Parts: sequence; C-alpha cells; structure tokens
Amino acid sequence: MSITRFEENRLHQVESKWKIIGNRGLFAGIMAFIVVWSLFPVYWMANNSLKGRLEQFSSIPTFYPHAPTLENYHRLFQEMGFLGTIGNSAMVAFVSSVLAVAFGSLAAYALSRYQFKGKQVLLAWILLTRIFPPVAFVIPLYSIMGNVGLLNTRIALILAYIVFNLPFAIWMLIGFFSEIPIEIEHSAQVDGASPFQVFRQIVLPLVAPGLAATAIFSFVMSWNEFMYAMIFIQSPDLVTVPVALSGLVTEYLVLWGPMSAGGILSTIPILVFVIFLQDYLIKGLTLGAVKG
Amino acid sequence: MTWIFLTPTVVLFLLLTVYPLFYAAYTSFFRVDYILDQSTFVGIQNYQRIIRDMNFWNAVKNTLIFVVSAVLFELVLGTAFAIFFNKEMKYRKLFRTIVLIPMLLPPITVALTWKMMYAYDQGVLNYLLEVIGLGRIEWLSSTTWALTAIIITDIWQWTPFVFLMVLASLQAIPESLYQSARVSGATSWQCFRYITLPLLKPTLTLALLLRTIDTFRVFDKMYVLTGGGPGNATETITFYIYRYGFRYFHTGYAAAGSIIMVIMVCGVSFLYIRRAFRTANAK
Amino acid sequence: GQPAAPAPAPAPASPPAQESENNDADQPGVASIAIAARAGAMADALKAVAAQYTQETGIDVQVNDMPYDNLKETIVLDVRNNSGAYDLVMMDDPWMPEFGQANLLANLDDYFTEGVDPDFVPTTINLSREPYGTGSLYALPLIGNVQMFFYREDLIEKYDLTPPENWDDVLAIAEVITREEPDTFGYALRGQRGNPIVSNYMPLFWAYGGRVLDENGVPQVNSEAGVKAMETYMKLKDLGPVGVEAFDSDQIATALTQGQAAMLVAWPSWVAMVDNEEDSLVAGKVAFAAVPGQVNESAAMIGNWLLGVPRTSSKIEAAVDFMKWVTSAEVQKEMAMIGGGVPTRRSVYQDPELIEKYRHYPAQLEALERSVARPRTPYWSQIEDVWGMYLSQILAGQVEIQEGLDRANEEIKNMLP
Amino acid sequence: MKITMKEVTMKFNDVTALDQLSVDFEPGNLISLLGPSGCGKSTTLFLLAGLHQPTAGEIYFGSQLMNQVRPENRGIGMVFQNYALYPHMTVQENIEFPLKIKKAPEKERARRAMDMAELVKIGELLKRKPRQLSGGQQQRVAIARALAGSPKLLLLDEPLSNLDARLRLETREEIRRIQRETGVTTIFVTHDQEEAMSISDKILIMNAGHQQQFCPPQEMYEKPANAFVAAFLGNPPINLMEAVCTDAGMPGIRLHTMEHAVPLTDVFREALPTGQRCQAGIRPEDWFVTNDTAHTAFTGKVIHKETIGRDTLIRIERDGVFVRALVQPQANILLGDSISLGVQSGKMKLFHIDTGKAYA
Amino acid sequence: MKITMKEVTMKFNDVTALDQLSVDFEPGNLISLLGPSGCGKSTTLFLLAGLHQPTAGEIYFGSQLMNQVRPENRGIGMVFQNYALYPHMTVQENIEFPLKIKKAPEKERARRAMDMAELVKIGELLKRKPRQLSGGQQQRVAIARALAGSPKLLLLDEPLSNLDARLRLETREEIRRIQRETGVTTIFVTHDQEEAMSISDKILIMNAGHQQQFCPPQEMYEKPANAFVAAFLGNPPINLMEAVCTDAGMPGIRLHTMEHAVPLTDVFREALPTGQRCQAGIRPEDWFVTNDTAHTAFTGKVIHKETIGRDTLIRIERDGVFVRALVQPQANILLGDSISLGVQSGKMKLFHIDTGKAYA
Ligand SMILES: Nc1ncnc2c1ncn2[C@@H]1O[C@H](COP(=O)(O)OP(=O)(O)OP(=O)(O)O)[C@@H](O)[C@H]1O
Ligand SMILES: Nc1ncnc2c1ncn2[C@@H]1O[C@H](COP(=O)(O)OP(=O)(O)OP(=O)(O)O)[C@@H](O)[C@H]1O
Ligand SMILES: [Mg+2]
Ligand SMILES: [Mg+2]
Repeated sequence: MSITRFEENRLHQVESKWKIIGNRGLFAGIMAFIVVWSLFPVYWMANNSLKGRLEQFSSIPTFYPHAPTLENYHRLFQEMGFLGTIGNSAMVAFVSSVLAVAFGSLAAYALSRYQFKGKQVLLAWILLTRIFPPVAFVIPLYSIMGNVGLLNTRIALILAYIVFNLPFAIWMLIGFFSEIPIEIEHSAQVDGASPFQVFRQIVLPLVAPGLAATAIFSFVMSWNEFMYAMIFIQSPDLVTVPVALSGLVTEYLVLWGPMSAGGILSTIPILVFVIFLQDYLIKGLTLGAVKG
Repeated sequence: MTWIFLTPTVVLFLLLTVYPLFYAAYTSFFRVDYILDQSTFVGIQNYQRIIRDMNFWNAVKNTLIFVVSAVLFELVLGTAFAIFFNKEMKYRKLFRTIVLIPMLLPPITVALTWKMMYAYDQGVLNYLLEVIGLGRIEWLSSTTWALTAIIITDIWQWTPFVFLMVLASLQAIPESLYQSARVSGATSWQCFRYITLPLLKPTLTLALLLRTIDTFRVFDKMYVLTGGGPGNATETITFYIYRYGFRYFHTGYAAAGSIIMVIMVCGVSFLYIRRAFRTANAK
Repeated sequence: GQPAAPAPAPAPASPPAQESENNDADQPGVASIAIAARAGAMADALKAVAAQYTQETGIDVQVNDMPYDNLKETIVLDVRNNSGAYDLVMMDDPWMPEFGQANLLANLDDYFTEGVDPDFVPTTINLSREPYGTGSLYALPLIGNVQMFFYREDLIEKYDLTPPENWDDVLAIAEVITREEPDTFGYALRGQRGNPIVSNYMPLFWAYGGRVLDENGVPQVNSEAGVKAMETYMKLKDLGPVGVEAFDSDQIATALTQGQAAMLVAWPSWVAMVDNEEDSLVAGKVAFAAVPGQVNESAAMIGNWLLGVPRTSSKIEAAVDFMKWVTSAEVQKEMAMIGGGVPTRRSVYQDPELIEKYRHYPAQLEALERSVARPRTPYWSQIEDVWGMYLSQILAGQVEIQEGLDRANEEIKNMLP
Repeated sequence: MKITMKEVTMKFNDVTALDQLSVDFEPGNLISLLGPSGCGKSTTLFLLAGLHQPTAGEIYFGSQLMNQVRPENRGIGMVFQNYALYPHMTVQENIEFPLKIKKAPEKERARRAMDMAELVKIGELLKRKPRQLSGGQQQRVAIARALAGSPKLLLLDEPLSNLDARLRLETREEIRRIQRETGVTTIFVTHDQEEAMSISDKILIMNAGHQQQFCPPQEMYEKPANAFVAAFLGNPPINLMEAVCTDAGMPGIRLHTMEHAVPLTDVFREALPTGQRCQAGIRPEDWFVTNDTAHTAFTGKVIHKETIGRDTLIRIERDGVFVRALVQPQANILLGDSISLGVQSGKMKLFHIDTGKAYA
Repeated sequence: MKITMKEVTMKFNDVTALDQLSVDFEPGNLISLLGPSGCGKSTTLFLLAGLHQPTAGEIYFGSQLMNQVRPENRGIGMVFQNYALYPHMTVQENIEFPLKIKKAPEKERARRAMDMAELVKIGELLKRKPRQLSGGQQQRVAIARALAGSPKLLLLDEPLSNLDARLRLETREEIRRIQRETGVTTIFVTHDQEEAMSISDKILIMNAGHQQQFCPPQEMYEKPANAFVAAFLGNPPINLMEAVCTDAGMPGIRLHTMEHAVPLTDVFREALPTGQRCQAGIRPEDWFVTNDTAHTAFTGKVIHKETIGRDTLIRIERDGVFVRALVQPQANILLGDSISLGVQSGKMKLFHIDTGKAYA
C-alpha cells in the first residue's frame, strides 16, 4: 500500500500535539476542498432537480430547494420511461465494457510480453483509431451497421463501443502489465502453467487494480457516449441515457429540472458498478513477493 | 500463441476500423456533398483550403490552449488526489467514490449544469464571487473567459480519470521502496519526488497521452456551453470538423480535417507516443 | 473516380409510382411507423396524439425525438444509406430546398391528387413545396411557427410608453426601461453563434431592407441594411442583460419569465410558459405582437416544422396516412390544447375554444399570413452557420461591424457554387 | 550511540512477532541478531528504523525517546532482507540516493558511490539497472547504499546471504573495518552463526519473539544460557540428551541409555542433587574417541560418516539415542564399528530438563 | 533424466553471462553450482528451465533437444533466488499451484501442500499471504512449492540462503532425502561450499561464465583443477603464494620470501623443472606448527588470532606475505609470537604461475 502506512504513521509520529492538530487541520482542509470541488456541481444538480423552473433561475440562487418538488423526477419516469432507458444503457455499457476489457487484456498482454511481426503496426493502428475524431467514423460505421442489418439494435452500439474502448483499454493495460515482475510469471511457467494459465491465474489477479480502473473507464465512456447512440438507435425503447437526456434540450427551452434529475439518477447504476469494482482497486499485491 | 491473445482484437479492428479509416483517408481527396450525393476528385484541394482557412487556425489555437491547460491541470490534480487518497483513512472508499463522481455523469448534464452555474445573473458561481467580494465574471459570454470556463469544466470532469489511473498504479509500487527511502532520510516530499514520481512516470505518460488525445477531440462541452462562440472564441478542431461534416455534410473536407488533426495529435504527442511504445516493448 | 460511397450507390430517384407499388404490396402488413422528431413540446404532443392513432388504426407510431443538429444528421444518414429506418421525419423549413434537391424525400403529389386542403395557411404550404411555392409537394406543415414580438405590457403602461412600431421605438423603450426599472433590462437578444443569432437578427435585417441573396443568388449580408441592422442590434445588446453573447432561446426565455427582460423576439409556443404562474413571474403581463419593421414593413420570420417522408421508407402509404391525420384540423387542435402544437390551419386559429386559451392566436395568424421565409437555397444551413459565426464575433466585439459582415459575405460567396 | 529497547512488543494482528524485548546495545558495538527463521529479527530492525510502531514499549537512541521520531530523522543506514533497490535508478543512483537526500554536492556523491561500489566489488556495474544484476550483485548494491549515507546506526538484515564464501568473508571484514573506524553502532542480522561469532561484539539470540541470550560470542558458545542457545549455536549442532545425576562414589552424570556415569564437575553439584534428571549438552567436537571405560560417556555403533572439508563427522546410535561427533580424519573409523566416546573435561553443559535453563 | 548442455552461451546485450558451457548432469544426481556472485549460476538455471533462450548451444533432457520446448512443458520444479511467490495467493495456494495446473483433485492438492509445508516447517502459516511472512518463511514456501509438483528436474537457486543453520541443515537433508527417494535430477545453486560439499554428488564450479571444474566434492577439495577452484573452496580459504622449484640435493619447493625449501613430491617433479616459478596452495588446516627447520615451509610473526567455534585461526606475516593457519586451540600461541609452520605431506597443491592450472 505504498506510502499508505507511512501517512498513517505520520499521525502518530509528529513531534508535538500542535503539529498533530495542524496536520489534522491541513488534512481536513484538503479533504474538504476535494469533496466540495467534486461534489458541488453534483449537489447543484441535485438541488435543481428538486426545484421548479422559477426557483432554478431566481436571481439569488437558493442553496436548497425552498419549495421542493418531485415533479421533475415524476416527469422523467412517467413521461419518458426513464427506467427502461437506464436499463438499456446499463446493458449496453456493461456488455461492451466487459468485452472490451476481456479482449483488451488479452491483446495488451500479448503486446506487452511477446515480440512478433507487425507489433508496431498493430500498436500504431490501435492508437490511430483512438486519435481519429469520432465524427469521422460515424458515416462509415453507420453504413457498415446498415449493411449488416444491425442498425437500431443494441449489438451495433455494443460493437461500436468495444471498438471505441479497445484502444484505450489496450494501452492502459499494457502499462499495468509491464509493471508485473516478470519473475512471478516465470515461476508460474516453470510450475507448468501454459501461457493462458499464467495469464488467467497469475497476471490477471495481479493487475486487478488496473483491470478495475480500465473497466470503470470503459463503462463510463460507453454509458455516456452520445453520438453513436444517437445515430444507431431509432426505437425510443432502445435509447440510452445520454440520448434520452438530450431530448430535454428542446427547441425553445432546456428542461433543466428533468435534466438534473436525469443526471442524478443516471449516476446511480454507474456508481454501483464503480463501488463494486473499487474493492479491486484497493489491494497492492506485488508487495513482498519478489526481492529487489 | 500470441495470436490467440490477439485474435479478438484484430478481428474486431479489421471489421470495424479498417474500413472507416480508409474511407476517411480516401474521401479526403474528394469534394463531397453528402446530402446531394455528389463527389468529385479534387486531389489535395481540401487540404489546401483548410490550411488557408483562418478559422481553422483559430480552432487549432483554441484546441491547443484547451489541451495544454486542461491536461496539465488534470494531471496535477488527479495525481495529487490519488496520492492523497492512497492511504488508510476512515471511509476511504466513500471519499474515493466521491472523487470519481464527476467522471460518471453524462457529459451533456455536466455541461448543462455548469452552464447554469456560469450564468451571469442567476448563476451560483457569480453569486458566490460577489458574496466573497469579487466581481461577477462573464463566464460564457466574454471571449476572454469562455474558453477558461470550458477548461474548468473539463478539468472538473476528467481529473478523476487521472486520479483513477494513478491510483491503480500506485498500488503496484512495493512498500519496501518507501521504507528504504525513509530510512535513507527521505522526507515525504523526497519520497514522492524520487520514488513515487519516477515510478509513476509510465502511467503519467500514458495518462498524458490518453488525455491529450481525448481533449484534442473535445466537442460536447463547446457544443453545449457556448456553441463554439462567442464568435469563434471556443471553436475547436473537432467542432470545425463537425461543422463541415454534419452541418454542411462536406464529408471530404471534414475527412481532410480529421486527417490533419490526426497528424497534429501525432506531432504534438510524438515524444510520449514514442515513450509509450517503448513501455509496450519493455519486456 | 468516385469516392467509396458508404453504401451501395443509392438508386436514382425512383418515380413515385413505382414506390407506391412497392408500398401497396407492403400496405396490409404495416404494423408500425417510425418518426424522427425534434425534441420538445411538439414531439411530446406528437407522442400524445400518436397513442390515439394507434388506438384507431392499430398501427404503432414510434416517435424518436432528438436535438436539432442530430435530427438532420439522422435523416441524411438514414436516406443516404438506404436504411429506411424512418417513415416520417420532422424538418426545419430551411432544410426543404436542400432535401428536395438532394432527392431525400418522397414526392407526395400522387397522394394529394386533389391538391392540398386550402385550410392550411398558404405560407406554410409554400414551404412544403420544392421549389418554393410552385413545385411538387414533399411535406405537410406540422408546426406553424412564426416569430413574434413579446413585450411587457405592464411596463409600457407604467412608463407611459406606446408599444413599438419599429426598431427605433424598441431602442427608445428599451432605454427607458433599462434606466428606470430596477433589475429589468429593455431587450434580450439571442447572441449564441449559429442558428440562434441569425434567427434573432434576421427580423432586423429584413426590417432595414436587407436581403441575404440578390436576384442572381449573390450574397448581400454586408449591405448597408445589414450594417444598420447590426448597429441597432449592438445597441440592443447594451440594453440587455450581461452575457447575451451566449444566450439562446432558453436564456432569453428565462430572462423574460424572471422579469429581467422587457422585450424580445420569440416563438409563439412560449406563450403557454410565459402565462404559466408556476414557470413565470410575469404571467399575464406580456403582450404579443408582430415583429416591428423599420424601412420595410414588419417582416416576421416563418420557422415551420414540416413533416415529410424519406424516399427510402418502405411504408410511404402508411406514412402519408398518418401525416394527413396528424395535420388534420381536429388533431391540430388537440395538439394545440396539449400545448405542443402550433397550428398551420386557419380554422384552428379561429377556433374559439383555442382563442380562449391562447389570447395571442389572432396576432399569430396575422403574423403567419404575413411571414417571410428564409432564403430558399440548399446552402442555407451553411450560410446561416457562417453568417452566425461572424455576427457572433461582431457581437462579442472581436471584429468591427463592417469588417465582420464583409468577411461573412466573402465566405458565403466562396461557399456557393 | 547507545540503543535501548525497553519491553518492546510488536504484534501483527494476532501474531506476536516480538514479545517484551528489553536490551541495550552499547555505542560503537557491532551486534548480531541470531535466531531461527521467523523469530523476529527483521521486526526488531524495522522497529529500530521506525518503520513499524511498537505495539508497546520504548526505544531510545542515547537518552532520547525515539518512538515518535520518524524514520527519516533517525539517521539510519539499512540493508533490507529483500534489498529494496529502486528499480528505476541505476546502481550508481541507488547508492547515491542517501547522499542526494542530504543534498550532498554531486561530485562528492559520485565519488562516494564509486568508493562504496568498489568496496563491494561492483565498481563496473554502476550504470546498470537492478534487474540486470545477479542476486548477489543486487545485495551488494544494497550494502553500498546503506553505507554511503554515513549513518549513525547501521541495520543490516542478512546482508550477505547471497554472497559466496570469499566475497562474504571479505565484505563482512570490510563492514567490520568501517564499523570500527567510524564507530557506528551496527546491528547485523544473520543466520550464519559463524559469521555472527567472528565479527560481533555481542550476539543477541532470539526465539519466537523472545530474547534468549545477549552476550559476547565466545561466551555464548561456551556458556549458553539455555538449551535453545546451545542447540542453536554450533555446527554440527550440539548433542542434547537426557541425563541423570548419580552418586556412585563420586558425583557423576549418566547419559540416557548408558550404564555408567562420568564425573561431574563441582560447579553443577549444588544445583543437581542425586537422581535429578536434566539435559546434557555435548558439542560434537568435545567428544574424544576412547577405549578407557572410565572415561566413556557414550558407546554406540557408527551409522553415518561424512567428511566435511577437513573434519570427519560421525553419527553413533544406541537404543534410539543418536550422537554426533567430530573426529580426526586420521582415526580409521568405519561404518558399523562400535566405538566409545568420552567428553573433554569441563565441556559438558547441563540444562534444566523442562525449562532448558543452564545450570551454573 | 540426464541433462546435457552443449556449448551453451548466453549473452545479455553486451554482457556474456555464460560462455560455451558444456556439461553432462547424470540422471538422479544432485549437482551443486558454485561460483562467485555474478558468475552465471542463476543464468544456467534459467536456461535449463527454458526461461531464457540460449544465444548459442544446445540443451538436452535425456536425448531430447529442449531448446524449443517451453518452460511449462519441461516438468521442472524451481526455487527462484528471489522466491517469486504469487503475492495474491495464500501460502497454501502457492504450494498447490503446480498441482492445480496439473488438475490434481482438490483433496490431494491440499494434502500434498500440507505435507510439503510440514517438511519445511511452515504448516501453521498456510493461510497467510506471502507479505505476512518473514524472509526465511517465504523462502520455505518457495521450496515447498517447487517440491509439490513432483518435478522431473529440480532447480534450486540458493534455496536456503535465508535460513538459520539448523533449519538449513534439516531442510537440505530433507531435500537430499526426497531427491534420493524420487531420483529426481537436482541442480542446486548455493554460495555455501560446505553445503555443496556435504550434499552433492558432483559440484560444478564456475567463474565469469566459464566452467572451472566439474567433479565430486571431495575430489574437488583435494584436487582442485586450478588455483581459482582451490581458492574458492575451503573456509578459511587456501593460502596461495608464489613458489619456486629448487634442487638443493633433492627436489624441493621454496615459498616466496623463504630461504629454504621443503621436499617436493614426485608427481610434480616432471612438470616442474628446477627454477620454475609456480603458485603453491596450502590449506590453513594443512599447516602444522613445528620447530624442526627441516620441515619448516614458512616462518613469520602472528599478527591475528581468532577463535571460531572449535578452531583457532591465526595469521602470520613475513615480508608482506600473509599466511592463514588453523591450529589447535590448545597450542598456546600469542599475538606477536614468531612461529614456524610445516606442510602436511602431500597436501601442497601447485598451480601454473600464469594460467593457474594445477600441475599433476
Ligand atoms: N538482464 C540482464 N542484463 C544484463 N546483464 C545481466 C542480466 N541478468 C544477469 N546479468 C549478468 O549476468 C551475469 C550472471 O548473472 P547470474 O544471475 O547468472 O549470476 P549468479 O551466478 O546467479 O550470481 P549470484 O550468486 O550473485 O546470484 C552477472 O554478471 C549479471 O550481472
Ligand atoms: N505483516 C505481517 N503480518 C503478520 N505476521 C507477520 C508480518 N510480518 C511478519 N510477521 C510474522 O512475524 C514473525 C517475525 O517476523 P520477522 O520478519 O521479524 O522474522 P525474522 O526473524 O526476520 O525471520 P527470517 O530470518 O526468516 O527473515 C514471523 O513469524 C512472521 O511470520
Ligand atoms: Mg527477516
Ligand atoms: Mg543468482
């Protein structure tokens, strides 16, 4: 846990009581800053989601809803079937990020451990696809999907997101894989593990923090992706959250209330996903396994 | 063996990226009106036109300002947060989740919420500024502040990205190295400077690369917050490409823009792309 | 050679007869039709009445609503790739020339052999034809929007002023109100680049006698009228809330409903909101009039939403049926009652029940009858975008008026073939 | 600097790694920590370094209580059992690190790094990264690094375990020399008793977190405080067998399974009444082959014989009791021979049968 | 299984870690690899394991060429110098891993893990994670893991370096026993020559990537192939000094700085004409204290004296030439005394003055 323990110790080790108090104060101060910085806009969103339009724009902003209303949430569910939308998003994001991480980790492992012909080309290609602005891909991808009859299906989105997330996942994971001490892999090889077993049983558990981080990123990106979701899906019952929310930017008005409510609600599933994966983020595993 | 690992990726890429990339490269040599379904081969004319277009260079300038400042702050803040939270503390999980939240919100809601907060009259930021005795700021409507406002929003949303990456790789640093350094007399700062930072370097490089690539493509924030304005104060390259591609449906011209942008990204990130390649080849 | 078209080259415009043949074959089996709609109250209203249609006919109507820019992308991609995902699409009227020339839409003449119901306001039907006014019918007007002038009647009275006749009056009134009335500004404009600023500036441009393109199709945005209009526009900016450079509809709506702005140009669909006490501090205090003139008569900009059928739809017949149904007087009234519709039929505007509910209907009908359409050119989207960018630059003080308009004109010129 | 540990206890959750250790390390001494694997040696060093916080007890450097002092302020040089080299630094940078921290001028750093590297014979490896080194080379880098910072207290956790005999000897002599010259108090963990015996001023033997004995090496070898220490020191190990006090005419002691006794020195007489059972400890080298039954303490059959360098080690068995003895290679002993062994006078050690505490 | 290495060379970029090593390991043998730190021992094991690909040369298991065979198909058990435990697995899972890979039934796995753990005395640590173990405990886990898979070839890279003497002895005897029972060919890297001497069938001594000698231990001790081997084996190390052949009446050899010679055995006579300079090697234990000038090979002043357990080591100096000798503790030698030493007959070794190759 790298500096973890020291930092914790520091609280015990400082020379005087005042310094302890000072440190605690500093600590609390930084913490407060981070929390406020991260949460204020979210709080503001939540705050707005409980206000009527009039209050949202009162010239002296109200820091809590003076006339709280659940109307915005009600509208979202009642009129927009937001639950189904969240389900769509969750399904598309989950499947695509799991597959992206699965494929990505396989490829990243091969790329970080083996030398083979065409490796540079592959690496460059992967990066290139990430650099290209998605707008440049929309037209050709749309026509591919149309030709294979995948338009207006979740599969189209899942495929697009895998492609969209793979370069990223691969590059991330290459970094994590190269941090594993090669000795541990050697050891497993000698113990009779095939490359795939080494990968499955040794390497993957060791990069759990990296996998978790990558999965979170992929999930988030898929969850929030707008352009492909907009273009590939036509049935209202298949749309994803960002598309549904974009429907709240109407010609004359932005429906701030439902929009804020939707923002708040749409984070809940993703938050669950993140919290679930956080456990994998915590453990530093390479400690004490290898000397030097 | 290698190929078993690579097959899924290669197959998907062959199916879904080869055609689009070549399509883009190919159309960039045509004058295309997609709506009218007309296209004529024009050689490098699209490129020439783009390079002569002042608006394009303005977009390049905005993009570069945006990329440099956003990425810089995201890296610094993200790393700082990661280090701060990489320790035992009460409710660590809770706090870490809190830090991640901005990244989890749909960009469109994020942008709109900030838009509300930036509002000159009813916005909470100006209200707070006034309360603490500072003047109001024309966040989105002044050419000087608009880009800054967008940068702040991007920093807010994507700092967690760096945070998460750094956090994950902090886990891989053996504690014994810190113990050794501490015993050698290194203070916390020196531990950070000489142990943490160098060991994080590959990760930071990668974060830098990925964030640069992604901020280069930024579009949604401008689109929602300012629509590229006021004037062209917040028009970025992708926005420019988007206009040609999807407002005018001049897909050839837009494709040429994309290619120029790719070349620029490669140029700007040449050094760290090379370093990243080296990491990939390390073992 | 030709660039690799993303899909097998689309077949050249097939004669409508042929299509209807196909469709006849399909007809009995039609279970659902899909509509691409502009998100907002009108899409909501459309959804509401669609349910009724389903009840009546058993045909499921799927309304997919989306933001302005995406709607156009979606339609173009759908047709260009022959995917046939949509059977009906909502279109902003300036797209009409472009879509018509590009042969994206099914020609509807065959389905209206007796002509179009004369109850439709002519200006709206003109928009639905390509070429404008005279050509074949490609759409029916669904939403009869036209710009109107909103002003705070109570303040005009309070300061003993008269409602403005022309833009000079507007300036004068705005000055008084800005000076006298605490927390209220005289005029709120839409300054965001692109479509918002152009839509908002065009009434002035026309009022000062400007023309976007002359008879020969040469752009004229830097004409003297253009400059004068812009000068007034800049003055109006100074009489408005801070930050209008970034304002779009939503912000001026907020300014009006929060009592911060006394006058503005807006779309009639706002009236419901302005008069709703829950959303508005100024309910009942706002009057609606035709947009002021200046050199020219009042020239309200028409901004209809049309409903057309993509050429690639396999259910054209069913689509047309729905189209006819949804633009019928009864359904228009119903949509108007729900609050999402802006009628395109005279009879609906004159419906007493509706006038009871919407006090501005007479004024609106008048505005609609006298409305002016934006230039009928397939390049309108680009013109608007470029023009809007320079207008925004001028507004933000990045360039001088003349220089900015000159550049805009130059660029528009280069853009046209 | 004198180091004092006062009733220091260290627990990892439910594992007690160190139990009320109280010990004074004299200034300028080189002290070896000896003990079986897992007895708490590394833990002791970690506590002294300040890397662990004791669960209970106090640690003083001189008269200053150190419990609250952070590791970086303790002025320590340390070799970690797992080296803990910085993987991103070259050998030279690793060695220079403590000096860099102290902001020593670059030239001086480089010079000192070179000196230290030469000392441990890795002068030509300065530009390599740790992973390009062999195990022993890595260990030497760690030693050089610990010495480079001119620490006030040197903590060495098995610093020589991966070195070959010669290098080991040389390096430990160098460490000893430097230690003498600079007078730095040094604590040296080793599993090699010979090493501990040859270089330490004092040895601390521990077992399962408990201190066993703390005294100069020769004393420890000769007068082990208890059976554990006796058994731990010496290679081949001491023979520990049950014995009983007899008094057939004169005070004597009879080894288990044997018929007659050997005379017992007076020192033990008091503590050991006749008939008292105890543990007798006789080092393999303290036997002599004899034919004189009066001297014979043990008789048995040779079941094993091996030659280790210059000695011959035999194992003798009788009725399930085994005895190791080192004999002259010249003595022509064959497997299966029955031989008798006597104990050199004064060399027999006696311990309490239950507690293992030494008598006298 | 017989292992053959044929002119195997291993280069890391510009570092030659192994240079044309050719050697046959007989089936069922336990072979020790000895050599100074960095001489290529670990590299040899890595090559045998298939973890490195030789730059040149061939490796056979039995008659099968192994160069292209992947590590996992070689049937190897290995203890790595740095343990390389799986940090995410408990001790038990670590030990079970090779069996798990072979899909052994779970019960059997658990039983075998327990057996192996008991063998190395970590039975009670099975549930811990590696980082909760002391260095020695980790090493023992690594040993248990290597044994668990019942390998056909066992490669042990300093498996005992972090264990205390007793445990070390016990563990190596266990390893030896298992090795004998199963007949598994075992290659054992150690820096502890005594260990190598006591358990190996043969020892391979290497230096700087070159093979020096490969033969049974006692033979190596007694007949070192060259000065390097002679110097490497033996603790305290052999005395190597310049000498010259004389023929004052009878063939003799005179040590550097000494006036007169000691008789030279016939075996050397042929290779060493009178006047030929060479290196003489005399082990410390092969000296004897004498007053007889006829036997005196070296005379000098005692400058150092230390007692290591049961022996006394003295160092004697004359004109810058130093000699180590082991003497009986009884011999009452004091620092500063001048004494004369003779060489036990037939114990003097002679080497070529330049190449170091042994004569005879
Ligand atoms: N990856 C590498 N790159 C460069 N040189 C290396 C590498 N690995 C080992 N070497 C060098 O090869 C030589 C042999 O190394 P090896 O690990 O085989 O030594 P060893 O005999 O096991 O030594 P020790 O007893 O110290 O472990 C050493 O000089 C070492 O520095
Ligand atoms: N983090 C930990 N959690 C639980 N137990 C631990 C931890 N660290 C050490 N221990 C236990 O504490 C005891 C003492 O460990 P220590 O490392 O001090 O042993 P040691 O004397 O250095 O042994 P060795 O010679 O094998 O290195 C051991 O039993 C070990 O298993
Ligand atoms: Mg230890
Ligand atoms: Mg080695």
